[in-house]
Amino acid sequence: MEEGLKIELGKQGVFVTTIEELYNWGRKNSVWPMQFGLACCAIEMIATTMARYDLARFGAEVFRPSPRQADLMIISGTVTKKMAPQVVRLYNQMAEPRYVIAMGACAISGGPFKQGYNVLKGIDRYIPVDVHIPGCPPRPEALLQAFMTLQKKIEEQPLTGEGRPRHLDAEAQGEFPVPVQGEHDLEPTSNKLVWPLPVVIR
Amino acid sequence: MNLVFYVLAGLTVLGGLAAVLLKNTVHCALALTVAFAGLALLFLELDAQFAGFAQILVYIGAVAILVVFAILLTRGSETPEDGVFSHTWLAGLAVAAAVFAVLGWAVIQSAPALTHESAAPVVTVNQIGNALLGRYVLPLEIVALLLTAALVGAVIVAMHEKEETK
Amino acid sequence: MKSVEEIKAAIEAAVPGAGVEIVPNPSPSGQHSLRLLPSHAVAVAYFLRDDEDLGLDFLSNLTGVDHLDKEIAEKVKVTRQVTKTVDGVEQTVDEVVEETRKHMEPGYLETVYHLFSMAKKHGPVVLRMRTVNRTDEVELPSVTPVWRSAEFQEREVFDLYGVVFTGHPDLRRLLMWPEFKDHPMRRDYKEPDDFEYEPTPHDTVLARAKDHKAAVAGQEGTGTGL
Amino acid sequence: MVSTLDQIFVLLKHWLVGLLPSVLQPAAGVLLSVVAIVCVFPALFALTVLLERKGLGRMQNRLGPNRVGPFGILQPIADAIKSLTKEDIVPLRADALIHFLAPLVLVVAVFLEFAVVPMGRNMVLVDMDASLLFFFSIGASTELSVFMAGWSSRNKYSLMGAMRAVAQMISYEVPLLMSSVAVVMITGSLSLVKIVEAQNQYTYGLPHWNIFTPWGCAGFVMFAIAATAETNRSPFDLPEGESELVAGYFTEYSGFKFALFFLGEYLGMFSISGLGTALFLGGWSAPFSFLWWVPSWIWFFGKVMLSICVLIWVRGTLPRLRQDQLMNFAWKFVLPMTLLNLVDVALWRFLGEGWLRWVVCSAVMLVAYVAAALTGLRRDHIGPRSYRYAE
Amino acid sequence: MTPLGGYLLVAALVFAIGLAGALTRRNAILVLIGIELMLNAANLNLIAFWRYGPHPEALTGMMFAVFSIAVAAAEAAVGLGLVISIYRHVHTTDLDEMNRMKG
Amino acid sequence: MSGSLRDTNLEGWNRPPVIVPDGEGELLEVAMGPHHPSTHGVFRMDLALDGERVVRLKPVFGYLHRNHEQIGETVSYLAMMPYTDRLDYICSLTNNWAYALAVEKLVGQAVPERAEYIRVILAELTRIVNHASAIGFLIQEMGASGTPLMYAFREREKILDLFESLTGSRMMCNYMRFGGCRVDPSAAWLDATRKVVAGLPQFAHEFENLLMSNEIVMARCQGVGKLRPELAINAGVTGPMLRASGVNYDIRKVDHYGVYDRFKFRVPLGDHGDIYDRYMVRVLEIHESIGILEQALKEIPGGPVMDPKAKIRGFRPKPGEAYGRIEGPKGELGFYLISDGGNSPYRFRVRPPSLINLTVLEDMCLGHNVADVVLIFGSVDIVLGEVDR
Amino acid sequence: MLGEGILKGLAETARNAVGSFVSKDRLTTVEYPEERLPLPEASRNFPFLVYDGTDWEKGLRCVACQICEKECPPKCIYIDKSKDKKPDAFGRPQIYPAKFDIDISVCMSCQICVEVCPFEAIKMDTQYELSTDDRFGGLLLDRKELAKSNEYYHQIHPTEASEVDAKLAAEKVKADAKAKAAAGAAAAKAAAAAAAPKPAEAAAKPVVLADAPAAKPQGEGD
Repeated sequence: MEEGLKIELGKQGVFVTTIEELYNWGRKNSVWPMQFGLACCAIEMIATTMARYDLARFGAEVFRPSPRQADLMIISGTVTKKMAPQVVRLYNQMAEPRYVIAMGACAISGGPFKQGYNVLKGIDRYIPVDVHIPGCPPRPEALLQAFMTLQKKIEEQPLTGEGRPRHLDAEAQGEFPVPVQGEHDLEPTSNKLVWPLPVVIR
Repeated sequence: MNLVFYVLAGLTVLGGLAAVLLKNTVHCALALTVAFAGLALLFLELDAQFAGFAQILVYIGAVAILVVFAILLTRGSETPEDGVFSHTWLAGLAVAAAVFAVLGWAVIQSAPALTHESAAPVVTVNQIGNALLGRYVLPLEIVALLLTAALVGAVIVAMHEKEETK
Repeated sequence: MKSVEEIKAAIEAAVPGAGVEIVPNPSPSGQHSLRLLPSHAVAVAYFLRDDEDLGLDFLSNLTGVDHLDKEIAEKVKVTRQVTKTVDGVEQTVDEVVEETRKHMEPGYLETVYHLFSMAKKHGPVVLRMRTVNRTDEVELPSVTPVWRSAEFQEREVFDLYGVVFTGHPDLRRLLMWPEFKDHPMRRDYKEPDDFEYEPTPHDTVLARAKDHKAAVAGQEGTGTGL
Repeated sequence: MVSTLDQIFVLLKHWLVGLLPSVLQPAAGVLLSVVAIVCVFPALFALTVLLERKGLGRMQNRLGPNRVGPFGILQPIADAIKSLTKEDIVPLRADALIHFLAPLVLVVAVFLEFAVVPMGRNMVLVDMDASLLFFFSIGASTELSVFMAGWSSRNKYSLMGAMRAVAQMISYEVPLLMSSVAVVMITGSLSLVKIVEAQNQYTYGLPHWNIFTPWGCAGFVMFAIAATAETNRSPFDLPEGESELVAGYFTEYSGFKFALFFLGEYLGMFSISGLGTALFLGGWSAPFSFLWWVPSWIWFFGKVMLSICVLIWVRGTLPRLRQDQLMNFAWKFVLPMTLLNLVDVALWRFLGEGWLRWVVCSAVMLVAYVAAALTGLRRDHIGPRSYRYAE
Repeated sequence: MTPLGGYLLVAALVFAIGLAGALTRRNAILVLIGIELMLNAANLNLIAFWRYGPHPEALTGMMFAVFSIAVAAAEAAVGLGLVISIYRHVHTTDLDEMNRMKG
Repeated sequence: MSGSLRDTNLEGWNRPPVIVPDGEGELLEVAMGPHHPSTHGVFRMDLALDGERVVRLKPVFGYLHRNHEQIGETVSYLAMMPYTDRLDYICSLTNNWAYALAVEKLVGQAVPERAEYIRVILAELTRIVNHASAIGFLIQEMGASGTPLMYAFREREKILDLFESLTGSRMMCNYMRFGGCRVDPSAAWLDATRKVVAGLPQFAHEFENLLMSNEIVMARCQGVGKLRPELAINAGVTGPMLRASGVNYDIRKVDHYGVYDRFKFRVPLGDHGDIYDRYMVRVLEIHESIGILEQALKEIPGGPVMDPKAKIRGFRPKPGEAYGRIEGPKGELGFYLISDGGNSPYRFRVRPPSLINLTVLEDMCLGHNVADVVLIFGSVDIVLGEVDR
Repeated sequence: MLGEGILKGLAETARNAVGSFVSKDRLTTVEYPEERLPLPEASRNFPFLVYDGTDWEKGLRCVACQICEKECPPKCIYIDKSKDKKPDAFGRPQIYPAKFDIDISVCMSCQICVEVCPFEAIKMDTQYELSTDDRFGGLLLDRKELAKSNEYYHQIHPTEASEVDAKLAAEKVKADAKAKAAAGAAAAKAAAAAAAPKPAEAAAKPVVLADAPAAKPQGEGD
């Protein structure tokens, strides 16, 4: 629908919307996070849901403990190599549409602990991440801002054609291979489909 | 004899059949509840409101749940490898068929003698209550005694078990 | 609180042949430690726990330390007989020469115990034990039967250092997954190659990147992006 | 005018039905009422969820949802859109048919319960003689759906949640029934319509609600406890106790099936609150005779929402009990008290009018309560403690 | 066919199904299920005879059915309790095996 | 302390006898975690259940093993300070203190008086934060839909504001240095702290009203998860958990570290060692901490906050070793350092109270319900960052 | 009595629920995107580079001494030293960072780089709204993104910035005096001895002096 016509109709008291907008509005405003904390950032995540910051204002306080009913996985903290298969498995168990926020340095890149032998250098090696929040730990406001970034991202997603969400793309990967804990390291060390070797800057 | 009757009768019979034929015991128990529900609806169809609701309350609300619990407690939901029917199943089936044949023959034979439609009796709960504590007070007391005995028996069985495990 | 020397004497009196050695600690903390022989360690531990005066009922900390094989170069004065031409005559003369000698001192794994007393409120008494080497003879007696608090800490030392505690009731890996083969806290542990890309590379990372590149090139025959 | 307002829905229905040929009229009447129930209560569900989230927020010093639409009132709609369009996962090992049927059975059964609840003067779908029995018999079958959900998921947490739920619902059904029987004993009818009408009388402008009698008050407390347990609400929310069993019997449910469970749970809350309202709180009758002009359905829905608010309040405050404590509480405290309550009702009935019955009946229940509570606490060695200090 | 005949036939069928189940199944609980079906068939008969009998206002058949339901509940409870307690001893609900073990 | 060690038989594994009714086949094996709503992060318990009764419980660690000790051996002494923040991420300041104390012991560094007072103030504030949120989480696990936790976090935010305005960060303070503290608190900060401390008793009162005499809390907590004092000592249990079992051992009193011997405070002790005692000991410790804070804020002297002779960069202790410990909110937090003269420790070891307190988890849980396991686990009060390091 | 504690608890939550409508103490929510809590002055999140004057490239205080790179615990700073010297904000020729990257996806906000920087060149920013869906582009900050003006520094940490300014001014005065003295000495020398070294070198000397601390820790770092 044309924007102009829509505004015109809106002026006359007729509100027009498309299925796409309604759908995106619905899923944007009802993002239920999974009750899932990993490390330090989990405390700030909890603080975000608490009285002062109140994630509930965005309709997102319904922390579901079961991945089946959750829409958003906030990876709040260090993902170790021992934990990584479980995280991927949990992500696989979530129902589409599902989103991932990598909260904090550790979740994005391994952060301060990335030189360690048991730390995964960023969860996006195995699963696709929608929003990254830098910080160690990010302030609750930063998480709120990331949440709004995610909402904006959802809102702007077209439902058809290029750039449509993964769950509407029949060819997209639905289940992500779970890494195996090997004798020395995780096997494979990354999921090449999600994490192609980045273009080298230097 | 109307459509409702046929539907309910079909539901009941199919539920009963499923309850005795299905492999998975939990499915059997759930099919049994379908048969119970069908029967309860047949009771309602027969204007026996109180009996119908009592049927749902007791059979679906209690007996079916008990059966399900018993199945879970005994791990009976696992299907044995060597079949679910006993080796004397043929004899059993024969007996059942014979019984049905006799009963069916008797019903069909006596069909002309059976009474036809009569006006639906109006039975209020009040009447049932009065009857229970009036004319049927003795059976009521006996049933109460029986239920108490069953209760005490069940408790004793459970307590006995507990002591043994200790 | 008794001094380390007194404790040593008490142990030797109670457990004959305990062979306790005092390891001095030069730091200002002054926490000197006692080195036990693994063969008598459990008996000594029981003594320390149950002795009236010591009553070290609380094993606070138990940890492992890895000492690598060390190449020790020491300068030794050696007298050698050198044939020299002295005054035109060949003579055998004793000469004192300074010479650097290198020898390998075998490494060992060490466990350190910090004991306190809750009843008497004193401590710490520091104990240590050594394995014979770092490879095959890495067994030490477990003190878990004496102090339960050693249970997880010994498992941790087993996991990260590879010290095998004999007498531990449930010696499994504590932190790493069971399939893991290495002992990552050993000083010669080499991390597996999971290098992908680092935006802010540093010396160690650059070295790893180089190794990774070589490995990948060797595997696939083609260089990757880096 | 006042009575028109009171009967506005009834009149509306009659007018609509009257437009149809007379053959279709009875069926259309029922259909219309069913449609009304199916529309009104889910809307109330949406409102309640929002109310609960905002109410809990207020109790916890925060605002609660307020961004979606003015004051966040569109939040439930967004949740509904999301839930209905979300992917529906059936676990690979699950029993697909039963997994699918379980939420349907629950919602259908719960909707059936509304058929007999009088929501206003002349506003009841079926005014049958044994409506209370109907209510309980339908309520009993919700247990089955819970079991089906837990069993078919093939998940240990689900199964444990289902077992807990069924055991709890069976245990609390007995006191629920018993406490209702007290009302039946006084009214002499199982019909909820008659029960409400019996309470719609006033002395000195004060209503004859059952809760304003000693036995009714005790009965109501027991009923409220049992009803909370029956609907799996805090502090009896063990079957879905998320700190232990992740999400209980619906752990494996996603998408619209989960939404149905959610709906079924809240509808169960409405229906049982409606029942409690009809039994003890005078149903649709006004609390004071001078308020007679307020439409009856307002009173009914007001009372239901009030009890929902209390449930939310309790949820925001109390931790939950343990399974065995829950069962002990049901069998050793609530059930004996309801049985005693029956005796109390009989006493009330036979002591006749006058002050004596007030004194005697109150004393009986009070003494019993104190004795039961004290022995219970002493038996389990539970009580406040004092602590010593070391300098 | 008269309505009563129809009900009686259904009852006979359900009774036969229950009997067949009780006689052919190996699982003790399923045998109990068969017995429950038979009891219910009897109840249907009672109600049908009451409804189409000469004196429906006397409530006899209905009362009988109600009592039967109550008794059946007790029977189910005790029966299942016994099955469970036997299960605890012999670890099976299979009647054939129970027979073999004698004990 | 009741009874001596010799009276009780503690040789190895004398756990309560496990009755497995009819062989192992009856047991339901449940792996609780690593993703489970009430495992405080990524902890796993492998349970064997008979019905709902626990007959075996094996904790599985390592899901948050971030190689703390290895990092400690590669980075410099100063660079390790921010890492200690992330050990027990609820109480970063006590971790800072413990590490600073160990290093100060290693090099014989003195700390100015004012810095000691600031350390006490910050440590006691941290203790209040920790205890309040521990109780909040415990009640949360009991199923109270978060209200007590919200109240605890409401107070925590006030204290975190103080931390942030002093140290710059809400959680990861990185504040203490070897020989003092990084910045000097202003008078305004001290005033703000006094104000917050003055409001704390009211919070504690509200918290108690909400929970202390609640019948459900009592029924759930009393008599559940009992821990005998002998076992507690032998298993190295420390902190409020030990004191709840009736053992009078508070490192603040035993070691007299910092300036704790200048303050008057008492050590609350429990008699039963069950969940309720652990919970109440924490509540009472909040009161004692408020008392210490009031005294410390009144008596705080002026002066520098950093020893002027202390080195920040190029810090290379002489060879040697030291074990320093403090009474952390969770128990004895110790750091063991071996220096070989380099600029990073040769061996860096954290003595994690959370991990060692979990030694007795199985003993406390056997014979109880799954629901109790959750509570017992919650009453231990662990933080996974410290357990797995 | 059974139920008393429960009622007490209910009363407490009711007090809070009612209170949340009347008192600010009981309704602590700050509605974030519209209203924000003022950040305390000491607040820190990620480092930035201070520049003096208006031209960020010219005014960077950083002289690429690489101390922060060495001291950074998680090693998230990457510096390439320039080969040449460019005049800084005060016109003195200075080595500058040809490349200065901070990977904020690794940075742990510990402030150690600030503490060790001898030139007051790197400071902590308070900006926290940095979330992005771009893993590398958004989280790897380069020189340009890191450079913030001294005015900005004054805005976020006023007290600290004024202290730093005062300190720098004092140092500058000292350095100028030294330079003048050196120049004077050089001039005197030049006057005394006819063959003099190139004056430009002498003028550059104070800068080298200021650079001196950089040389020391570099050796220490490894």
